[in-house]
Amino acid sequence: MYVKGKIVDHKQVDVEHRLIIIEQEEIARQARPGQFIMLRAWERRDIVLPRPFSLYRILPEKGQLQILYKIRGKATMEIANRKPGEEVAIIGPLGRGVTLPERGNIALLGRGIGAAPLMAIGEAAYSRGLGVYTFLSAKKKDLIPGLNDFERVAQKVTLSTDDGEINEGRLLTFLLEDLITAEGVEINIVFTCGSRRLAKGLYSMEQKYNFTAYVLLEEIMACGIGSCKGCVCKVKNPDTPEGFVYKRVCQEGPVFPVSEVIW
Amino acid sequence: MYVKGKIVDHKQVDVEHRLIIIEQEEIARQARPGQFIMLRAWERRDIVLPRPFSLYRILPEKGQLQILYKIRGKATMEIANRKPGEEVAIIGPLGRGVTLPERGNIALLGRGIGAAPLMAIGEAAYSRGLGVYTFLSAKKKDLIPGLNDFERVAQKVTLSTDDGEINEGRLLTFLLEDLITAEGVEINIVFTCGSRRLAKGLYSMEQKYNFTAYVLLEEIMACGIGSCKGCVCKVKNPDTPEGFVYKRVCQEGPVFPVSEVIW
Amino acid sequence: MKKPELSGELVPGLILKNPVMPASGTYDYGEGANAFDPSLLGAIVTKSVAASPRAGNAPPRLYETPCGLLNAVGIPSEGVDAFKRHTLPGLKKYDTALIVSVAGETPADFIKVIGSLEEEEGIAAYELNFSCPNLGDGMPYGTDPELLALALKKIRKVAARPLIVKLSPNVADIRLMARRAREAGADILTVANTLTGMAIDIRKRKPVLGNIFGGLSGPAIKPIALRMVWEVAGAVDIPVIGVGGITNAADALEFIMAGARAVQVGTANFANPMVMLEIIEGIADYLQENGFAKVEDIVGLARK
Amino acid sequence: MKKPELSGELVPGLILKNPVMPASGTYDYGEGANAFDPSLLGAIVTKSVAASPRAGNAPPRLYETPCGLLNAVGIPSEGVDAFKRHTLPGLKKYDTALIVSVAGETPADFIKVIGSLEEEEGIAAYELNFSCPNLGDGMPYGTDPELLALALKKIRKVAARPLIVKLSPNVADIRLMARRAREAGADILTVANTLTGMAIDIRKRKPVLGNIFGGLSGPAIKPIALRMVWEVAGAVDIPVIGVGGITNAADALEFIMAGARAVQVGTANFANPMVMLEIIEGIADYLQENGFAKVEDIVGLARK
Ligand SMILES: Cc1cc2nc3c(=O)[nH]c(=O)nc-3n(C[C@H](O)[C@H](O)[C@H](O)COP(=O)(O)OP(=O)(O)OC[C@H]3O[C@@H](n4cnc5c(N)ncnc54)[C@H](O)[C@@H]3O)c2cc1C
Ligand SMILES: Cc1cc2nc3c(=O)[nH]c(=O)nc-3n(C[C@H](O)[C@H](O)[C@H](O)COP(=O)(O)OP(=O)(O)OC[C@H]3O[C@@H](n4cnc5c(N)ncnc54)[C@H](O)[C@@H]3O)c2cc1C
Ligand SMILES: Cc1cc2nc3c(=O)[nH]c(=O)nc-3n(C[C@H](O)[C@H](O)[C@H](O)COP(=O)(O)O)c2cc1C
Ligand SMILES: Cc1cc2nc3c(=O)[nH]c(=O)nc-3n(C[C@H](O)[C@H](O)[C@H](O)COP(=O)(O)O)c2cc1C
Ligand code: FES
Ligand code: FES
Repeated sequence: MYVKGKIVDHKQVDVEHRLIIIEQEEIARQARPGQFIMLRAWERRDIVLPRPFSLYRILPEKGQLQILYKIRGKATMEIANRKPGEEVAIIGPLGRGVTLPERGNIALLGRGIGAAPLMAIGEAAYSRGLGVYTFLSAKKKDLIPGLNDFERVAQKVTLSTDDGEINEGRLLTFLLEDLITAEGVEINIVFTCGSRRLAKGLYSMEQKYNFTAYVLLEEIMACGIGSCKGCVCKVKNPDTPEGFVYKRVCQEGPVFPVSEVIW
Repeated sequence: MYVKGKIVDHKQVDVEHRLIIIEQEEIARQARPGQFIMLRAWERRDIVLPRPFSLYRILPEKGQLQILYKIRGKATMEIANRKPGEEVAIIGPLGRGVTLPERGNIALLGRGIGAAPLMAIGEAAYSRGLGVYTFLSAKKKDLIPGLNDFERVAQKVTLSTDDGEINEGRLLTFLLEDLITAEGVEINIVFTCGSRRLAKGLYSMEQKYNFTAYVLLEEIMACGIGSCKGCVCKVKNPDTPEGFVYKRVCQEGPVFPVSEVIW
Repeated sequence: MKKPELSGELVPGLILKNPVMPASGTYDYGEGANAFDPSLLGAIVTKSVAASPRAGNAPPRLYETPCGLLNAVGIPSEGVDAFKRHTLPGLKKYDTALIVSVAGETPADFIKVIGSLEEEEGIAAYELNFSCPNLGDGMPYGTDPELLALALKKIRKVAARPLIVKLSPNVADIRLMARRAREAGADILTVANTLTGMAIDIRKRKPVLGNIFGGLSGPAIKPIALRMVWEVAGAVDIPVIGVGGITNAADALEFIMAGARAVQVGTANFANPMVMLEIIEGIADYLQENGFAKVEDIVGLARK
Repeated sequence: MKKPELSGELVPGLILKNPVMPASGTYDYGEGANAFDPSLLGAIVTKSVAASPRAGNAPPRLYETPCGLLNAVGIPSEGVDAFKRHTLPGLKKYDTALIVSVAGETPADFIKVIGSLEEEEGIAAYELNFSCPNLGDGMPYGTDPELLALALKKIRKVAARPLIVKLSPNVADIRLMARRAREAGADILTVANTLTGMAIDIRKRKPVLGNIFGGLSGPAIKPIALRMVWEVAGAVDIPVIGVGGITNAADALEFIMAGARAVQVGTANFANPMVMLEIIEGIADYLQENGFAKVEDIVGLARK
């Protein structure tokens, strides 16, 4: 779907992150957690591609989408300049999104802005009555975005900061291990985003702790709808001579079982 | 000189024109009427060249420059978005500017935004005690920019609008002719800008009415300082086999005697 | 005034509803993501089909440059057999000309694909992609006029349908390529493909693309592609389809006035999935406002 | 840490203070408009000098495209005699290497200019501009490897000073051009010049430029120029100077990591007359922050 959306709010969350709230009823109605949109919010022709952003929160009743983003380069800088009332162009909702279990507990492991898609997943899990255990890390505490929102839907939010202030900067996978072993919480599904290291760490834990882990991948995207074949990742496939196939993150993803991804 | 300037005021003059006031002491001190600046007021890389703008008013006491401009394309659109307090980059003052007579009367003939450089000339002539006779034309009355300013420095301001409302849309050269013949005003020097037709018309009047006419030319410019050799116009030169030479509008101009220009 | 006529016959049997079609590899049909009905297009052009399945290049495959896009997708393809089984049936249902783009490294590859497609109905023409810069270091069919002619003569023998030859811009004189292609049997020329480029990540200190080199597309290359269309339209008497950096109707009109009978739109589809319809409309408006009865009337207008 | 070393010897006798110099035709010295002291540059490169006075092309000569600039200036020149009399003395007073760019349509043109300049002191090298696309339809010295080699061998005989050959990007395989140029006596290669392009004014229905075609420069062409530098640096063992679309230190570092020993900046000077100094500083900062002692240490780093 290619539509316009109206910015209804736009605020700084911390020095690095901003939250933009866009009114777009159709997408808000159709979108599922784990999906993303392609956004264009500029006229300048030197930026030729729209940019992919995860849905941080999906609010069908209000007809609103929330995007949590980090200013990285020219496109995110342009987005940061847009004011409430202005329009943006959106392609979406895109990608497959996640499938949640009927019952049980899920864990969310997010590094930095990788927290963005996890919020929508956590919120959906919460309203389904699942237990949501959230683990977030960043360089320092005030760079962990969305803390308030996660605290609302999570059973427990565990943090770790590289400066060592919180949890001695330990890797989130170890903190998850603590939760399972020390606190005896059974986790059925894990979602992670924002760090290759976390995803790899989860892969080696799956067997031992009997959960399935999914990673939300990022690749540079041109179309977001499967046309350009640009956003591929390597996925294991024993049926091919090479032992892998390329899958499009925008179409077959962005959610992949960590056990299938070749890094 | 390559310097920064600060926007101190920016306002809409009419539906097509805006006036931007820039604080830039050094240029305000050095600049002479008829000169121009190259302006850059954007970061986007799709606009690779700065843009030339005449000095509409030069205010050395205030350390300010005034630019009157028309929104035409992407660069002027970007300029229009800049707010007071923001900085712009300026190369200038550029070009040779005009030489005013010691005494007597001058006429200014401007079509549309061609009025812009004429104001600085009129103002300088006025403070030197010359008689300034101004003729301005446009599609309709509310598209004639700077009327108040011209009325302040001019002996007389004569208008003409294409819709026929004022002076039946007559060409400004005929109105100048009226002034000279019917009103008996002697004109020593004429400056014109904004219409090839006016400049050509003046050429054929020079002999008869014993004035010298100068035109302020426009050409697309890259450097503004004579380096790129891009902004040339054809100027008569009997010493060359071709009968003309190319002169750089930015360096040898932008002011040329109408009798020397080959159109 | 009467509505201007947008349709035209490029060559006998190939009628375009209007002069706007997607550039191969930049637009998909049927996966449900269409922003509009593809039947509204002048033609449908498929992603290039190869003889056998191909995985394509290792990622990263995309990188944005100022006003441009580098892609090193590398022509991944399901192969012609799967194309016939899975993709072609879906494409046939649209009510507009279907152009199948064919890629290969050798003449035999092209012959295999076309030989296999000739038995299918509902295909209007083939577009031959000799110019992919991402296919390693094979023979330069796309940049050597004699090799191109040789390949084309062989392919011509198996193809009853019109052959559109898509020329590479990575040559010194595209007029030579065009003339030899025409002599060797091309019915139509598409001008041009991407220009080979690259980018380096100075933080990682290595090329950005998995394949090192990629093809540059988008507004950055428009002046070059337009010049080549101008040159080719002056060098041969067969129809030219212009492509390279077209982002709006004004861009498309430049190509048509340079001599193109139709245009393709690639990179611009990504930022604005409706852009092809907007261009069709913009061309119609231009014709109407300027009193032209049909597209044909402005083809090559800037040359006169 | 010690300040990194920016200077380097390109070939015996040609020492650059730093790896940044203006691209021919885009920067003037001495007309009083200098934003900074030209002695701070790695070298001074003149506008191309022709054998006899040339008026250049009819206007319009410039047109801005997305991220690019089309120019059809056409090498206006005062001619070598006037250059020696009026311009050269002013250039000699700067304390940096002086490279005189030479343009011509035939080998004889080059020989006349260089023959006349050899008797002058204070010139460090010649840059031969074979690649100007604005000089009408003469012999394609700039795009045919054999013609280039032939011309170069003749010119080599009269030139004692280092010869820098500026290659045209309007070729199918720039490595061929580079190899033949090296064999024929080039000491250094500048890669590349502008790509030939054009634009059409759809309101006037004719080409924008007086010359119809022009050379495309600026950020739009950077990926293409960078790819060519990468190719040439891998094909020959003589120094390469990279040019095309460089707008900031990061761009310059890409060219150096691709294998360029120095870079030239053209179009970017227009929007920001201080840009070359900013690039010199940016390169120094990069070296220092990343623990490199000298520019040489990062030349070709992305190839390893
Ligand atoms: C499925 C998906 C979901 C994402 N969700 C979020 C999110 O919720 N919040 C958020 O802040 N960021 C998200 N991103 C990343 C976001 O798209 C990039 O930060 C953004 O595109 C950067 O653009 P830029 O012009 O500001 O930076 P640039 O200067 O262009 O590039 C900075 C970096 O951003 C990445 N990038 C650039 N262009 C693209 C592109 N077309 N597609 C993908 N990545 C690109 C590259 O890694 C590049 O090195 C997501 C990316 C993907 C693929
Ligand atoms: C010496 C001189 C003085 C000028 N003074 C004024 C002035 O006081 N007020 C005013 O409104 N305008 C003035 N102009 C014209 C002004 O420079 C153009 O309107 C402006 O560059 C348009 O830029 P754009 O991106 O908005 O339009 P674009 O969409 O780029 O182009 C619109 C038109 O503007 C002209 N133009 C584009 N680029 C340039 C360039 N680099 N140099 C010159 N012309 C260009 C072309 O004719 C083009 O067709 C002056 C031009 C010159 C040469
Ligand atoms: C992601 C991508 C994939 C492409 N795939 C193909 C292809 O399979 N076959 C082909 O002939 N051209 C392919 N091209 C080239 C385009 O068809 C077109 O020639 C080129 O992009 C220039 O047009 P543009 O500037 O409008 O994008 C591809 C281009 C892009 C950007
Ligand atoms: C206005 C202009 C004039 C130029 N004149 C010359 C010239 O006289 N000789 C030459 O070798 N190159 C000339 N060039 C090409 C530049 O030297 C340079 O190779 C090209 O512009 C690419 O670099 P850039 O993208 O940094 O501008 C000229 C370029 C421009 C824009
Ligand atoms: S972004 Fe185009 S296929 Fe995924
Ligand atoms: S604008 Fe460069 S010489 Fe005049």
